[in-house]
Amino acid sequence: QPAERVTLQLKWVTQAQFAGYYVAQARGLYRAAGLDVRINAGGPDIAPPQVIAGNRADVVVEWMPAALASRERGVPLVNIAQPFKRSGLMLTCRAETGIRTPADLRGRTLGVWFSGNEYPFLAWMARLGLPTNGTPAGVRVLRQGFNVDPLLQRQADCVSTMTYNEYWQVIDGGFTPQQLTVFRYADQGVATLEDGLYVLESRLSDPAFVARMGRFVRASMQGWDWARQNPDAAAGIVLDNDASGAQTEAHQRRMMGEIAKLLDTTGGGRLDPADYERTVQTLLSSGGESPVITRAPTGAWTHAVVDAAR
Amino acid sequence: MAEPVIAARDLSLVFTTRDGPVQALSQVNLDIAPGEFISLIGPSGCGKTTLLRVIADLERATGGRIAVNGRTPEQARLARDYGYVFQAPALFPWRTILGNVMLPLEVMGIPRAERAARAKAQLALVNLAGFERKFPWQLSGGMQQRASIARALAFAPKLLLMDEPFGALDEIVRDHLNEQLLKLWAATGKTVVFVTHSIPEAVFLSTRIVVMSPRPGRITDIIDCDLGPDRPLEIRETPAFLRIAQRVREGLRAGHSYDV
Amino acid sequence: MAEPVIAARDLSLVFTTRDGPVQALSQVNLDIAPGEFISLIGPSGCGKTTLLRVIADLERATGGRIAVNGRTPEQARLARDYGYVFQAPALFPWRTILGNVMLPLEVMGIPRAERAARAKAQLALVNLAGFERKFPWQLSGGMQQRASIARALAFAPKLLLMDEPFGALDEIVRDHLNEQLLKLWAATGKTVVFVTHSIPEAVFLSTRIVVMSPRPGRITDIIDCDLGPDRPLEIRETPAFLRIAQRVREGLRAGHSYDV
Amino acid sequence: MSRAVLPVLTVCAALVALWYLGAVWMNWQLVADAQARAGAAPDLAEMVRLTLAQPRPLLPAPHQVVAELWRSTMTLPVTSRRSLVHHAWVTLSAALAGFGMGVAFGVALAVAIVHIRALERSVMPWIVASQAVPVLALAPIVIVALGALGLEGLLPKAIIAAYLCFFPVAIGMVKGFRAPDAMALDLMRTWSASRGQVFWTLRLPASLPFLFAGLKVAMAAAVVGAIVAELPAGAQAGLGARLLAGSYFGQTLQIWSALAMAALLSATLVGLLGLAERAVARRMGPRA
Amino acid sequence: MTALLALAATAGFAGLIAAVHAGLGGAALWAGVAAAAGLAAWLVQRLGAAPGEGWRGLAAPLAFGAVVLALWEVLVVGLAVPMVLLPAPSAIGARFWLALPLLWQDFVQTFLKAVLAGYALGCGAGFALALLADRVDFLRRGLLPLGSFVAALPVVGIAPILVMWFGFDWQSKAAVVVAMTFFPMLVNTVAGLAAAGALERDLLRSYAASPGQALWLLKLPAALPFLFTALKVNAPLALIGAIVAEFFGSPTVGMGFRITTEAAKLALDLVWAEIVVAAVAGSAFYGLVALAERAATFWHPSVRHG
Ligand SMILES: Nc1ncnc2c1ncn2[C@@H]1O[C@H](COP(=O)(O)OP(=O)(O)OP(=O)(O)O)[C@@H](O)[C@H]1O
Ligand SMILES: Nc1ncnc2c1ncn2[C@@H]1O[C@H](COP(=O)(O)OP(=O)(O)OP(=O)(O)O)[C@@H](O)[C@H]1O
Ligand SMILES: Cc1ncc(C[n+]2csc(CCO)c2C)c(N)n1
Ligand SMILES: [Mg+2]
Ligand SMILES: [Mg+2]
Repeated sequence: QPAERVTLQLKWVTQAQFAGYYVAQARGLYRAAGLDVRINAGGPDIAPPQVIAGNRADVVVEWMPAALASRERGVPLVNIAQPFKRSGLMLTCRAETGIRTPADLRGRTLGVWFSGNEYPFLAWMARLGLPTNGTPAGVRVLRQGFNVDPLLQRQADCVSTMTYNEYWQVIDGGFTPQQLTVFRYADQGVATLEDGLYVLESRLSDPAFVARMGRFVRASMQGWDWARQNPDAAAGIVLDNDASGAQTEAHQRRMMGEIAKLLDTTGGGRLDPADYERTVQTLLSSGGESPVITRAPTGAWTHAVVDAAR
Repeated sequence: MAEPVIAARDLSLVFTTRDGPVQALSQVNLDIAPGEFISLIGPSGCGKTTLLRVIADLERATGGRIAVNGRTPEQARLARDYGYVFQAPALFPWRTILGNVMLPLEVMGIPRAERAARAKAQLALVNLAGFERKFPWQLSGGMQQRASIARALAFAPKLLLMDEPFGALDEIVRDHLNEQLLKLWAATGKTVVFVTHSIPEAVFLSTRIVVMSPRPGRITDIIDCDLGPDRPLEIRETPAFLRIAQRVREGLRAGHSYDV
Repeated sequence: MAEPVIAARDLSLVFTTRDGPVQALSQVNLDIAPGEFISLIGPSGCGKTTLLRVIADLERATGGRIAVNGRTPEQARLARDYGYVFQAPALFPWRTILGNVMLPLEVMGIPRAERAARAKAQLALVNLAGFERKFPWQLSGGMQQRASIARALAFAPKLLLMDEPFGALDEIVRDHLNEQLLKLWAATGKTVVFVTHSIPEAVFLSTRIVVMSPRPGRITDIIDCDLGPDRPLEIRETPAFLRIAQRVREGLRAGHSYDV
Repeated sequence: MSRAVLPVLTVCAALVALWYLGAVWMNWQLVADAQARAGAAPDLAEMVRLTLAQPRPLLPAPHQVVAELWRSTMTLPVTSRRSLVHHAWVTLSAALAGFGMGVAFGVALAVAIVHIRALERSVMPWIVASQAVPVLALAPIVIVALGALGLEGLLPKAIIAAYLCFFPVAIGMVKGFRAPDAMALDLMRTWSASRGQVFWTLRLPASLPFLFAGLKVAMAAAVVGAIVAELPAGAQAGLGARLLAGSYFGQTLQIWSALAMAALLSATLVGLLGLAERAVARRMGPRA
Repeated sequence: MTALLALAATAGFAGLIAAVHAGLGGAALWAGVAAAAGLAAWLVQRLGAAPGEGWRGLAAPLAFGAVVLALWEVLVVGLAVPMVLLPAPSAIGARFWLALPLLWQDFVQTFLKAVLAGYALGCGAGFALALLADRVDFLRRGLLPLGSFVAALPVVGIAPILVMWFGFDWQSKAAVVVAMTFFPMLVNTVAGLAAAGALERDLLRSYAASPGQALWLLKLPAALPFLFTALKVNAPLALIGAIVAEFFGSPTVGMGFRITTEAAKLALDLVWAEIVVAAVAGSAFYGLVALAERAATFWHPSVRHG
């Protein structure tokens, strides 16, 4: 029986953030499940919902805010699995600026990732009562590029970082953890769900597709489980798949270690509806000029696939 | 008189420009018989070039009628009835002298072997044998002008239209080419329409001289030039020659205004 | 004889080009007294322009000596000793005719009010009154050339260098300007060095005619032209005139080769 | 030729000297901060040495860039994904494909415009407007849209490169095809030459200088286009991917070496076009 | 006749658009598109071939643009292309209208601040260095070959570096614009200053004119056509440069900022509205420079003869 084709679109460039999928691929877990999986790397300019709408992928890795936004824009994505339980997003500040608590942020310059990733930040600021429109009583916001340069070059007091990536670039830039103040969005109660697996709603009416996705999710979660237990080997597999040849082994090992802390492989990737509700509430309370979603979505997740995977 | 090669009736041409219309030709009546050598002479801007261009179908008359070999100028042009020599040589810089002279033959689909032979013969006629492989800019102005004459002769048109072909040449070279042209004309019986600024040149070459005057461009005089077919250079010092020259000069002066 | 305006001794000039050196002038010896009208005549490429440019310090001689008003050509140029009329009009297309004629006065720092008055007077002299506000391209070739002559006269230089100034003009206009130039020369006592291709023009205008020959460019004959200061156009039919013209023609023909 | 060598070398030397000064000046704060955090107080010479040897400088010193270039081209097998040669090749192939398509389209457009007057009036303003559209903004959309049509790999990148490089070619060739003067065109008319004959024997040869000027600009544009197209193509491989990855991981040296490689690539290609131009000019008369 | 044709084409497209919004599709759609497009091509051909000056000359490009928009609308709606791939012109128009204040803010930030400042500085610096190179032959021969080398550096490469150097606000975007516009101006000005004829130079030499006088009276006027070529090429270039530079870090306003962030949020209608602003601003900028060119180089043959 020939293997069935599945194309997976990642959210970002090849790195340990996606180790589970590369491991499942490299260790033949997909093949064993009767699947021929193609993994396409992403990048800062790649919007996975656009890719899936253009029929260039069967399933995508996406953050929930962007996935919900695409639902409102006519691309009805549905979450079929959620390997990442916790958010790795944080705001990292230079301690010498005197920032100790969220209240110290008033009047500071902050680097923020936009492109749909700004909503947790906006929700947080709304909760703190800090305007983000540049008034002196609030904070000054910069659209942060792909790296942490604004912090190293003192153009910003704080920048956005992921626990598993940019934070370590700050450390590599010559800072010790003691010289940094770190706010985790999870700790501030404004975390949103990150890397989940999404498919187009229309295809879920096809039982064969649901079954195929079930096998895909199960194999992927096995991959994640293996990666969590063998971080160094998993980092090696990621490096083997890096076409740009720009990643370093040390950085990927460290990243794999941090990623492992965000995972929840016990439920087979089952989404916790409470996490979902918290994400929606955070997004709806964020305000901003162009809200990412204007009303609570319906039908944005399903357990049908994880159930089929058992 | 045989059927005229060129027959113009009340020919007129108005250029429309931004500043308003410019009357370049007005009420031109002219018959040219086969084998004639006609010179057009007149002050700058009187419409000599324009008249030649109308004959060649490079400009469309806005009034009157004109026939070339009994047909419209366009039909005559498509039938390749005439050869045209412009005031400047207009050689293509990326072609050798031979290549330039062969160009009309190429356009007209004449077989390759014949092309080269005919072009070489014409180059010899204008004293350019040995310069076939040179490029135009390797020749002096006079030589370039001669090459352009060879090019116009290459496909042996029965009618030659020449617009101040010898304007840029010094007196000695000019005399020489005048003699050559006269010989060619006598030998082949071509019809020639020739524009010039030089009175002696016009008198030396022509069977008839057409004097034009500007604003609007019209024919003021047509002077017969019956010096016979055999004209050595020395004829220019004879009283008959000087008399005709004087008549042309007077005709010219009459139509002249210094502000042109 | 007063101190010569131009004194050339064994003057020579070699251009170094890619194909090797080109001897443009060789062993030129020439004295020009104040108030003389000297014509340079000779076949194309014999070095007439080059000689004029050496006098004007637009080219540096590679051998021999030359003095202009007893100084080096450079000193003479910096002292604005001469006016130069080029073969082409070289008018600036972004300036009106008046603006073009005022250009040298502007460069030489003459007050604004005086500039316009002097330029207008010169334009009147060459029959261009009424065309002050036109741009060069709105004028015919002949009018442009006259404007460039007015420009050279505007700052009243004592020495005029003119390189085929009347080459592009028709016979009538040319005759007219020849007369004007002769009048101006007689009235102001300027020294003129004049290049031409036309033998009658050279004889009509000059006190002396310098005949040159190419390869290498050298002076082959200097012909006195003692027709007196008063020269109506009709003088061109007199035997004295024709005799000088014949001498020039022979001198020219001697140095001529057809392949130039 | 040799007359140009000394001035170019001098200006190069001046630029390199300026660059070193700039490197010291721009990296000073970085080093000073790091030293202060470490509690050290180095002397001037040590400071300068450190500013020129930063692993992640604000502005790397020239020798650092050269060393990085050397390391990533010469010390690795060219097939390795870490070899800059490999990435240069990926970019080069897309750039050349795009260049070919863009030049073909630009020339065809110019031919059509020269022969159909209505086309110039109606289409030309839109072509100008099209060049004011930021390609980088459209690149991701183009790549996805083309992907939806089943086109992927080299082709989308080449199309973006072609989009950037057809414009200078088209503009130049319209000028070039109209370069023959009126007299030459009249001459062809007196022989009642066909449009095709006028094109092949007159317009085309007369347009060659414009063609080469346009080709050179287009070549540089094609390289830029290929690099731009690599950013959203998933940062897989190519100089664009290296730039992006370098930027993403704050690897200044990697950015600069990719940049230097890109400049080297374009300069070489443009130089080759210059040689071709000379060869053609020599065939068309050795004056040039 | 032309008016009739225009009427017919307009009616045809209006009907077609109404039909597709009502759910027309399949073979009928293609037949309608083919008929309307044929009619429109004929119309554009007629308009383009008719002589026209000034405003009348705009009829052809406007008609062509309208036809492209209409076809776009019909095909996108008729084939039900998802908005995230390509929004319909009607959707873009509606969003444009709603987002007008936002678009204006972005326009001020990107165009009025970064583009204009960078354009003026870049063109000015290129011009100044060209003047210097014209006086110092050594510089000219040394700079020009390097110029083509540096001009080959991709903007996308230098933009992150300049953001790193000049900060997040419009200054770093202006720096990118300077880098992009500098070399075209330098190269063109150097060529332009060399364009004055030898005869004209000799004329001024015969007047013993100073170098300054020669520059002001001859070389600069003669260089104007070249200067304007650079100014025209640089106009759209400057805009693209500023927008692209914003992709690499910016404050939370600007055309490039909006395009990337909204594209990631799949608000493609807003992205396209921003692209429309860019295309219109770029074309208008180009048009203004072209008008100035016509006025300043009225004497040049290419302008004189239309
Ligand atoms: N394309 C044109 N547009 C407008 N006016 C023109 C055009 N061509 C010629 N003219 C005008 O028509 C008149 C006749 O010009 P034409 O070239 O026939 O003169 P010509 O007798 O050949 O003069 P020349 O001896 O200077 O060559 C002139 O007044 C000229 O300005
Ligand atoms: N810049 C130059 N470089 C090399 N050779 C030159 C240069 N200028 C002139 N010559 C050569 O010097 C010789 C004399 O040229 P010149 O221009 O003085 O001739 P001329 O007598 O004025 O001719 P014409 O009657 O054609 O104007 C010619 O053989 C010419 O080819
Ligand atoms: C333009 C752009 N910048 C930053 C992010 C944020 N982000 C999401 S996943 C990821 C990788 C983690 O290291 C990062 C940085 C983004 N999505 N798009
Ligand atoms: Mg004429
Ligand atoms: Mg000369």
